[in-house]
Amino acid sequence: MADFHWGFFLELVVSGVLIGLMYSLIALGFVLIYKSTDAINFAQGEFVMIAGIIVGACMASYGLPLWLAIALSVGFMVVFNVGLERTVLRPMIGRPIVAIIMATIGLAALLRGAGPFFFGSGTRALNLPIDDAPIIIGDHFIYLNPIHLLGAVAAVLFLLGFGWFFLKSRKGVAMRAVADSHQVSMAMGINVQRYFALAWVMAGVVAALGGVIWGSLLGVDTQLAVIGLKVFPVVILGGLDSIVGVIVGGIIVGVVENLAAGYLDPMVGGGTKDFTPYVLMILMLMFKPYGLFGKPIIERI
Amino acid sequence: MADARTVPALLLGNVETRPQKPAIREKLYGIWETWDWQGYADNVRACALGLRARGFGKGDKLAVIGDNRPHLYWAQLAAMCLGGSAVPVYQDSIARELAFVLNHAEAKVVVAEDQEQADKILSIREDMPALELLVYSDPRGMLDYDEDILVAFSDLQDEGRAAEGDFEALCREVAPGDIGLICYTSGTTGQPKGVLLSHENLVRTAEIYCKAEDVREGDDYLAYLPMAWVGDSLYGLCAALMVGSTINCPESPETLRRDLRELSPMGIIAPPRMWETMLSDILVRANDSSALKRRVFAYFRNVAEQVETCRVEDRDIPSGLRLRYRLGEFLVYGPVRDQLGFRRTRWALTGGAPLGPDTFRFFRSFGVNLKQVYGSTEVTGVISVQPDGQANPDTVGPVCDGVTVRIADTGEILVKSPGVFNGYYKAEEATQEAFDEEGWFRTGDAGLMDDRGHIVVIDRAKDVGQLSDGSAYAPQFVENKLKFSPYISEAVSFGDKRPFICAMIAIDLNTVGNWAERQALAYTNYMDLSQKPEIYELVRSEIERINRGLPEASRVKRFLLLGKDLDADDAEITRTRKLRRSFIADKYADVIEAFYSGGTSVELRTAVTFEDGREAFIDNRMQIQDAA
Amino acid sequence: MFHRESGYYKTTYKGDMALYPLPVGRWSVALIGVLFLVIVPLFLDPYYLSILCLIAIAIVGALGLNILLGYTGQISIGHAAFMSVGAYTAANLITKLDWPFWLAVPSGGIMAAAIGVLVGIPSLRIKGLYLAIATLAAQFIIEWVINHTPAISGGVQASIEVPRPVVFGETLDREIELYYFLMAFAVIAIVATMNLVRSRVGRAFIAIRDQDIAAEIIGINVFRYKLYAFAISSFYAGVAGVLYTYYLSIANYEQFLIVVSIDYLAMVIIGGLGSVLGSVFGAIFVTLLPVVIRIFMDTFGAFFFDPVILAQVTAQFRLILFGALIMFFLVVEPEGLNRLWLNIRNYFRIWPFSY
Amino acid sequence: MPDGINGGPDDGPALSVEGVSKNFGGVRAVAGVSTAVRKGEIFAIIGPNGAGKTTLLNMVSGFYKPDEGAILFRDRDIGRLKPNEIAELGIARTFQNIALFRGLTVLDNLMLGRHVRLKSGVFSSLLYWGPAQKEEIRHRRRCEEIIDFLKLSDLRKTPAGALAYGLQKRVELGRALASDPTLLLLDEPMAGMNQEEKEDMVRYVLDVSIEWGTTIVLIEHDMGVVMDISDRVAVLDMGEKISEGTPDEVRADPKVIQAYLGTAH
Amino acid sequence: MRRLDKLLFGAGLALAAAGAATSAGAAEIVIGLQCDRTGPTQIVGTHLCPGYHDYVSLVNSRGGIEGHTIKTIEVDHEYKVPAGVEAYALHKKEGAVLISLYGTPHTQALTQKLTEDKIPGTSPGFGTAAAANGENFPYIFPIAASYWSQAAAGLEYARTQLGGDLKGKKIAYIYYDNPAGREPLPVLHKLRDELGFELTEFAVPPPGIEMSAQVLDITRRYRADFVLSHLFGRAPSVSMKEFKRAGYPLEKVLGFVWAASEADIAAAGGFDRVEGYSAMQFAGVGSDYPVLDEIRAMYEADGKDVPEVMASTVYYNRGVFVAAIHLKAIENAIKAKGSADITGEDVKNGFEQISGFTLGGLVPPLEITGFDHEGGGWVQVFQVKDAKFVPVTDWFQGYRGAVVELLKEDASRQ
Repeated sequence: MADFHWGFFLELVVSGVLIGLMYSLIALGFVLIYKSTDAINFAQGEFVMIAGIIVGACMASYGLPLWLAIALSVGFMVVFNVGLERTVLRPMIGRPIVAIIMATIGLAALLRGAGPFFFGSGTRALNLPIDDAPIIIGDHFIYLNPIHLLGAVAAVLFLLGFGWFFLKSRKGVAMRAVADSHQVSMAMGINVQRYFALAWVMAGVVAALGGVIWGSLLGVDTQLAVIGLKVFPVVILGGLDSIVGVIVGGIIVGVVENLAAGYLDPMVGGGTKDFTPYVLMILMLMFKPYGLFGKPIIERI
Repeated sequence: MADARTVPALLLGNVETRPQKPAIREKLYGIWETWDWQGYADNVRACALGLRARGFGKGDKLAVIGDNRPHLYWAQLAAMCLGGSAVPVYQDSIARELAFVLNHAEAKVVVAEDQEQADKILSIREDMPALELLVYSDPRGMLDYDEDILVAFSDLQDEGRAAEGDFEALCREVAPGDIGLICYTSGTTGQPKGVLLSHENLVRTAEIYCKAEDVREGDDYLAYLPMAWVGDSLYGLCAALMVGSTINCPESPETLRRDLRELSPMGIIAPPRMWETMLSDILVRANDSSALKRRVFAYFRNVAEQVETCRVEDRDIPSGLRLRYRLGEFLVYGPVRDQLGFRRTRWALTGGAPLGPDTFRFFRSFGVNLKQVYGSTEVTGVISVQPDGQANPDTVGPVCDGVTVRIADTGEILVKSPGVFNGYYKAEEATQEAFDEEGWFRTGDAGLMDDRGHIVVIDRAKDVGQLSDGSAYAPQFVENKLKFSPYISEAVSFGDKRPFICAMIAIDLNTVGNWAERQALAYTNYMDLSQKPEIYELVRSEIERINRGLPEASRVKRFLLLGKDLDADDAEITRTRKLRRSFIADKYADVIEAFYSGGTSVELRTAVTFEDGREAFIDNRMQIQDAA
Repeated sequence: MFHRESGYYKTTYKGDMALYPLPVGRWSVALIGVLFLVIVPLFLDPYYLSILCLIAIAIVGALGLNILLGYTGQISIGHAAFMSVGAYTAANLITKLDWPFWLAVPSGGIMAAAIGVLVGIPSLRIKGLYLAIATLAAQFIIEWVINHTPAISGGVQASIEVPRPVVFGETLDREIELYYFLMAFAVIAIVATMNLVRSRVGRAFIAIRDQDIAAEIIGINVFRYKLYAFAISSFYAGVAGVLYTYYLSIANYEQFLIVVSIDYLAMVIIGGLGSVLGSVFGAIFVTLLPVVIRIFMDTFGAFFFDPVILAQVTAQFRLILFGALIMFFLVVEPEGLNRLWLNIRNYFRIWPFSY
Repeated sequence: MPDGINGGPDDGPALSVEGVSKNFGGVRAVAGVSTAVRKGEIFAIIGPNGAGKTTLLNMVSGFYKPDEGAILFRDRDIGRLKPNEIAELGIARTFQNIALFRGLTVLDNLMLGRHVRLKSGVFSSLLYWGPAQKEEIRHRRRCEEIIDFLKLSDLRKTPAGALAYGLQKRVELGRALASDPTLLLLDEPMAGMNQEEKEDMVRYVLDVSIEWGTTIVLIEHDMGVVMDISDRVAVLDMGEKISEGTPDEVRADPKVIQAYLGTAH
Repeated sequence: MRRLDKLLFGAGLALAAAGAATSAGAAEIVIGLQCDRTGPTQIVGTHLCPGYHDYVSLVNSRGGIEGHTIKTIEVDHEYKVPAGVEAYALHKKEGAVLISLYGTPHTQALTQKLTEDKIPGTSPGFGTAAAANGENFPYIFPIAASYWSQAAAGLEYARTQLGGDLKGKKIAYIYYDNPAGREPLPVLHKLRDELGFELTEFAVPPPGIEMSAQVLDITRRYRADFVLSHLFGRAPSVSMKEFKRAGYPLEKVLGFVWAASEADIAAAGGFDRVEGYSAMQFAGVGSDYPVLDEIRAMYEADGKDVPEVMASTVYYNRGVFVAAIHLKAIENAIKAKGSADITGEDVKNGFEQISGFTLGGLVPPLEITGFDHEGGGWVQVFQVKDAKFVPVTDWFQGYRGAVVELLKEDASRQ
């Protein structure tokens, strides 16, 4: 701490914000599902992984262009998630949340086996047409990582898009109604199950995009799934059912991680980076369980 | 030691010889609460001394009403120990019947099981000048009753425990000839009659019974038959006192089947109806199970049947069959017996009415040692019991040791035994009629002795009539054959002085309902179901099948399906489910008329009595059909 | 067809409330007891014993998780972390203070219970997903703390070697000795759990699971009982951790990572939530699953796959099957293997009928 | 009807509510209600839907904390106590929508109702044999008495969730009784029942009152039942108490008639 | 219930099938192979194990060792310790005379059992560094450079890259924040004190998918002269990209042995993107070794395609390397015993006679002795150049004296 450099601090914060927005992108899929169907998806990381693997496999093994690979991956995720919703999640409507959590944990294991089973176990590169060279702004030592920038921009666009969707579009408004009360929506003549399926489809699309962006950062194989663990601090800090919360939560996690690694690690001599968001999260759970932007649940007899 | 030929003496004997052995149990609060003989006697003592303090003495009558409960047994014994008589009455009697019996018996004390029974007694209190004390055993709901004659059983016992008195001495004062029990027979004609049974009757008959049947010390007996029935006193209360077996009172009538299964008594006595219900229950359940289970059941049922046939015909069982039967014992018979509650059952008796041969054979083939017993209230319940190995559905077995039987020229069965009663209470004339000039008791049953010396009961002697062509007609014989059909619950036949036999039939709602469900036949209630053409067709085919096994003269030619089962509350049958023929003949005069006038339907106005005593009339047009 | 229940009436509540009120139950238990205490160890190869040892440990852990998840309805994704707490506590006590097993095992459990209570505190305010995530965080935090505290972890390697347990002066170093050692704990855990769930505390747990508001209104201090559940569950986990430590002769936090928590969740779910027997089934099933798949693929795999990739396919196939089974049981048979067992038992119990 | 017993000498109220209010996000569910329930009486609270009846009951049983006012039970303000502490004091209740522990048997539901009367802790539960077992047996007996009382004996080992609606309501009453309460709160005990079931339930409620002298507060919509069995009735409307008295008095109160016909306001 | 009828029938069939699945008795020499084809480190197992199998097949196809075939029993343990213990018990039951371990926790968990059962186990490039001391760990054979030796060699390489002297230089050590990652610290600290360079440690917590802060710190605040990168799993590829994006010359980054495989390079975007990145290896990298040609020839002789995994030479070659050392030890054991009836103890002795077995350069010049179970701690540095791995050094040891000192110190502490 002795030598504090503002430049270094700013760099940590800026890169934290960008990374955090990329986390938000992953968390978005999770929130979309929770918001509309009350289901908890512990396999969000695996969705990202499988989508990334498909893009990687299409490009590496079949030589398809990037856009086609992405389209195929999105298509697969849509089909897969619709099927998943039909066969697994629909029969579990009304069951305790614990059951759904466990089912998606099982799904995660299945996907981790199925990914390499069908697409090969090797690691593949997923290169986006972007230069690796840093963008250095002015003489303030601020440097921007192009892929982070791209990821962050994509995340923001997506988040804005979904924000608009929920607030303005008819389908989005209907989905919010579904989220508020399944019974009431059914009474209003909304086809609840169709909206459930739609939510899973949207989560699949988000996962596919997440897979491309994170896959280009990490390469694609089953390890890509670990990104899913970042979801929880993000959504808990932001609030489980809030799109704004996802952005804010993501930024908090990204910045806190970076600051912890930059300032805390040298003091305690250990990797506090992944650990601090969880501590923060626990504190949040203790004092404001529904997050910064989440709605509390009111209990009735 | 008191004279061993009194019930109190038996009680004291048990206290002496097996004070710690279980005497009586009650399924109460979820477990079988047990009293040993010491505790049993202490309860009787407390009750007796309490009654005595309240002025109950020699010759007084104590009535008990309720389901089988230890308290009610103790009350009966207490009355007997004081030299009084116990008068058990049917717990489901309606107030009117009750008033007659209690008044006739001049009951000084009534011990009621609970609020329901106490209410009944209180509602007819005005009609019972002799009633001095109404004891209730279950205090539930009795808190705000302030009638002066009411006392809680436990309070009475407390009074007894506080009172001075030498219980043993009181017991010793009881003489064998004292009347200990008055059983009201639910006469098939007229009002019930009080059968006076002395201590000697009870004790000696119990002795005879325990010799004839394998009742052992420590056996469990399930006391579920009405206490007012002489059998409950004899096979239950007195037999237990005689050999030291244990009486077990079920939790409630609704839980009877479960309690039976839990207890698995070593010996069981059940009326034919119960065996038939059990059988149809087994068959329905077997039929409803999975294909594999169904096949296994059917296969081994067949095996059992073959084995039973060999046994009946006294042939050797082929070793292959024997082996399969053993396997069946493991796979089917054992489990079925366990399901019914007969795992420990050594013997089972049926009596009171004939049991269908199919039912009889079924249980025997499945390893239930089912046998027939024959008796009547007037002989304290026992005339003959089929010994092990001599069971068959057509006879009621050889006469018990100590009992003598003679067939009168009229075909009536006559009996002499230590159990023969001391007359009907306050009915000199009837008493006279019950004995012939040589002092034989006239059972009123027509019967004969087969070549092995087994009694065969045909019918009530007075019911045996003639068709107009002169051939003999035994209505009950015909009705029993009909009742052996699983679809028929009750049958009433007509034919005396008529050209042919006709029958009114009550279908069995369970089996017929089941059948209807399988045929996808929708119905709303008993009445609706009974008048369906499909059901008529079903019953007709049953009758035709039965007819084929009957001599020409005994075949049923026309029949009608009743819109309701016969009911004791409507006075059509007695509480022991015997037909009250003359009543029925009056009530259904129109039907009989239609039967013989060739009508194809009849307007039937039926008076029905609801459980709460209200009456109503139901009008229905009933069909009459011919059976070939 | 073996089942007999008529004629075994109860004259006391004690008899009615016995664990095995019917002789057929008592005989079955006795038979299983003889099988696993006498016959199995005498005739089985140490390899199979080692599998049974792992199962015995897994049973203890799974029972603990079932008390929390199955009986109290509180999810925990940090079960393995509590095991590591037990493991390191015991390892430190054994190596530094030379404690014998009969002190070390409960101490590990107690320390884990203490940490478990700490983790359970948020359960007052949060449930369901939030609690799941909180326990997930606990898993990471406990991992981190052990990993970064040499005083606990015993140095950079974060592993502490411990000597084999000594019972009555005998060092248990043969597989069969360890088998008995571990089986004893499994049996104690099973019996204790059965006792727990049939008495006051266990009933309160179930009440909280079924209707937490009603539970509170009939007088159950919901918060306190949730903490009890966390404490008991973690105690079991801690004991399981100590047993692992003894069995492997080493405490190492890498054997208690989140995947192990998920294995335990799978055991409890596949076995049957809220069922003691289910935990046993689940522990057996999840431990045996890879073994069985391996045997199956060794035997039949060559028919379906090129031998060159067989090993690879086997491994992935196992993961797929594992995940698919969890989902299958949750969707189709939420009551798990225990329900299957009950169906089988009932099939014979009501034999030859169907009701 | 057992007027004689319940109309006995009044030695202080069993429960008194003093100026209690409760708001939900600006909606005034209960507004300054005061009333007192006498020992041993059957006290009915009636009123149109949304009148605040259940909210009031929820405050007495501790599920909600009153915003203002005091709830006195045995001279003690229980308004701030937690539900389980209130249950320990001897207040039991049933729920409008059945809240049985569906997976547990009838007997276990009753044993749970008795939870506050048992003492076993974690350790004795794990050990079981010994004090815990003795205690279980002792209290099982009491629960069996209630089972017998409510005529549930052939259902004691049936899972509560498998019972018919009317029986579930009866079991819930049993669960409340199992704690030997001195004050019993019944939230629409007869809702959704057919006539026969209602009659049974009325019988049981009266029997409880007679046999054990339990003070009973009930919310009920069936006016016939309320007027038949209650000693006194309080009428709530829009969160306020508009009338209180014997059934006859209340029936004659013009304010009550207005509230029910909806002509006022 | 009808469903149940079928179920019972099915269960019967399954039991019958299980009964049929008994293993045939073996006259061969059995080796237990623990793999990790699933789980967090599957990238290793999926490549290393095929290499192992291929070399064994090669030897078997030539008539085995002294005429005895080798049978390997592979068990995938998903990087779970209980599964590893179960695998060991199975191998022991099947009569394995040698166990190929995988995973540091597994090695630690099994060390005592191996010693008790007198079965040697190998932990090439992982596990406890102190286990290189054969006097202390008689049945554990790292057979390749331990983490200590790797750290020492890494510093040696850094010295050559930084102009021959480390004094005053800033060395950054970026490591996976787990026991294996921390294992080299004693050597680094010891040499820092001895050589006088500056050392800063940067922990990357598992799974290490994001380390921009650490890399920023190294490159822009600490401004390291040289970076030693000891990462696992997904982290190495992330580190390569981060260093590249931070504009740090990859030539100044040296990975430990688990930080540079073809898969890592692929994950980082491919060889063309990480030009200059170098890493230590304990087995030769690339396809250019005679033994690999022989394996390819074996496949071609069978009329089969050469498997894809062979392209991933870092791990595949390690599989070949491990198998080769194993079979060499067995060969030594058989020769010494004069028969194939060898025990684990014989194989242990066989290991301790290995010397000068280089397999055409794929294997370093190991010299395994009763004391030195890592055979000298040899590494070779390979660098990404022109889109492939190119050796930039010969096999070398670094500061061997310091490592041996530490080994002895550790032994005296026990």
